[in-house]
Amino acid sequence: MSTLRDIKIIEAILFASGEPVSEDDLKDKIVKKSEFNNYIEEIKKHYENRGINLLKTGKKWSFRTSDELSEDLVIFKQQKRKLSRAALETLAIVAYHQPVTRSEIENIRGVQMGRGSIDHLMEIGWIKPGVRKNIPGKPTLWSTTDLFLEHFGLENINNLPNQDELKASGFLDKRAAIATITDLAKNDILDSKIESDEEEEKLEDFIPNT
Amino acid sequence: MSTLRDIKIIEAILFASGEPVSEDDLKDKIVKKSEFNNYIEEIKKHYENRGINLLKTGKKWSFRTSDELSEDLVIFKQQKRKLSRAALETLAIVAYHQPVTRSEIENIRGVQMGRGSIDHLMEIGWIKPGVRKNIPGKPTLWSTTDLFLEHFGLENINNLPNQDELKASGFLDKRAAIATITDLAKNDILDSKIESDEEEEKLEDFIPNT
Amino acid sequence: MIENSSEINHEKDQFNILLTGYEGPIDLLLDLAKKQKVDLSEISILALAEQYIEYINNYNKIHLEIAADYLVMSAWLTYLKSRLLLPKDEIEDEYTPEELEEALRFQLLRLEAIQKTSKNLYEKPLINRDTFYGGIEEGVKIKYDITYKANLYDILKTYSSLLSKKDSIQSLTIASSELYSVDQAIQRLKNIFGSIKEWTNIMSLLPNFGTNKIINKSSLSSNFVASLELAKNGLIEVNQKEVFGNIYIRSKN
Repeated sequence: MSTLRDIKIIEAILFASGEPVSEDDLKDKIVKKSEFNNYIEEIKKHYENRGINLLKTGKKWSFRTSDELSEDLVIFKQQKRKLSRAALETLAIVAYHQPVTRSEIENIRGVQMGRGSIDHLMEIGWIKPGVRKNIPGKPTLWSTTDLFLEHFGLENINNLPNQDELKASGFLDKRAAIATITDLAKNDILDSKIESDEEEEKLEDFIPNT
Repeated sequence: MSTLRDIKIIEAILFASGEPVSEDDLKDKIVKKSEFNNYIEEIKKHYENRGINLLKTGKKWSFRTSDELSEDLVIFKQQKRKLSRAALETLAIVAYHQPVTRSEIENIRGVQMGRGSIDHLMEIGWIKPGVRKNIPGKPTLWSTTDLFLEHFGLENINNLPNQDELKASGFLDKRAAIATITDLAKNDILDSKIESDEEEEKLEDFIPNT
Repeated sequence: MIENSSEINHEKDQFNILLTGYEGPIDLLLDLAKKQKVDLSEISILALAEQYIEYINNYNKIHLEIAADYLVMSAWLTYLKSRLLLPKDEIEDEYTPEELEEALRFQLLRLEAIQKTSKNLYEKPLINRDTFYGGIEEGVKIKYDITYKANLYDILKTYSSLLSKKDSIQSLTIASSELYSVDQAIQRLKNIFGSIKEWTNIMSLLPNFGTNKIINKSSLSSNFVASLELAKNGLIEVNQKEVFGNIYIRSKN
């Protein structure tokens, strides 16, 4: 059986470009653009059970090696900095709760953010700043990028693992459960102590030490 | 029909390595080495009539795009080049301070600069000249373009994190001790100007009464 | 004394090591809770609060900067505990003890869910770790389209380093120009001491810089040093009657 030329062209382009190609760019190269989805289905099926799979991430298509082979392909593995637990939790919160502010992330994690999580995730290119939230201070809302989808092999942001579960249990709620209460406690109990200590230290700097 | 794991491994390795792979190396990775020739036959057949074909050159195997497509297979690849540090600095300043003149950029960077950076950024299409500033010499005011927003994934130029957010996100490193102390001093002077009454009272505490 | 301080350090380190395993107080609570029972929704909040408070109280000398969050939680749990133990109608407050308990339970369950999920997410086939792009370009005509590699991270990082560079330069300028130097004080005193025949409080001789604390303080210390210098050279006399008392100077002639 002979394969349609358009299908071959899509295959060849995806294969040769070695990175995800947008739907629009692919359609540009074929004759029957209206048949695009059928072509893609055909290719997907042809590679379903092979060493290479066709995958959609965001609005782009790519061939990538089948993930069940990962152990046999360690030879290609690139040395990567390991993500810290803090960064990993931050990434998960941004992915599931997006768009989300930094203080909302802190509320969910129950701890002030360590330096480095947000800028590290941005350096990898997995999160980005978006619009600002319309509350006092207009804080930046963070969300994930297309590169995040691409790297994790997700078709779109609604394909995250456990998403329905989390939603059903109410855990996608960003409300500050005990933070509001601890904020009260903090203001009453500790802030006065810690901050006044700090204040005193600052003043020390200006008293001549003779 | 499920494909044998060994076949998948050969496929994936040929795909991921991006260059022809020797028979010996391929055999190394599979379990049933004696079946190698049969596996190769199977793969060859699977790709016979597709956009990609399996090919032997010397003692090496590789996938390549089908010969019959070569006519219309022009692929646009993006070659990535690094932006110079000067251009990056200039771009960052235009993004944050726009509209801004060249000499204002030089002030912030602390160096004189040639036309190079600005011309280059304009060529890429990330900055554009706007109206002229109404000061002697009527210098051009530079600002970023829509292409800039698009390329950097911003919806709006106001979405760039502000200074506090840069600090909180880990971009701005903790300043050196000496800077902190003089910063405190600076704040102190500012404070005393604004809230001079209150400050004066405190001042008494540290300068012996006459 | 030395022994003592090393002991404190040791304790401090120990506490910090124990805490660095945790990503904050909720994470610590979660760990304690898991040890108590498998099903978090049935956990005894009172028992958990007691465990946490005990855990934190075991360490007296702690590094405030690291432990602030933990101490706040400890204070909050102490409060919760007292609310749970006291008769209900005795305290009027915004929240009932049950609400507080429920809030803490929700916080724990939510963080647990996020932690599990973050693991699941990271176990997904990740590009260049579990799955790879590839392909061979031979036989394809490739036209290169030059793009520049800068991304938003580069811009923010570059801008941040410009800011800090600028900051440090500014503060250096201010530091050097705003202080009153000993040389300046000596010059000034030399110009005026001839007219100071009577014992005069040095405070009344200081130049007035208004409310600028820094200059005033630097001026006070510079003038004091300058007066000692001039006294050493036999030009003036300096007199102070009591410790921390006023300092008087007069011309020696």
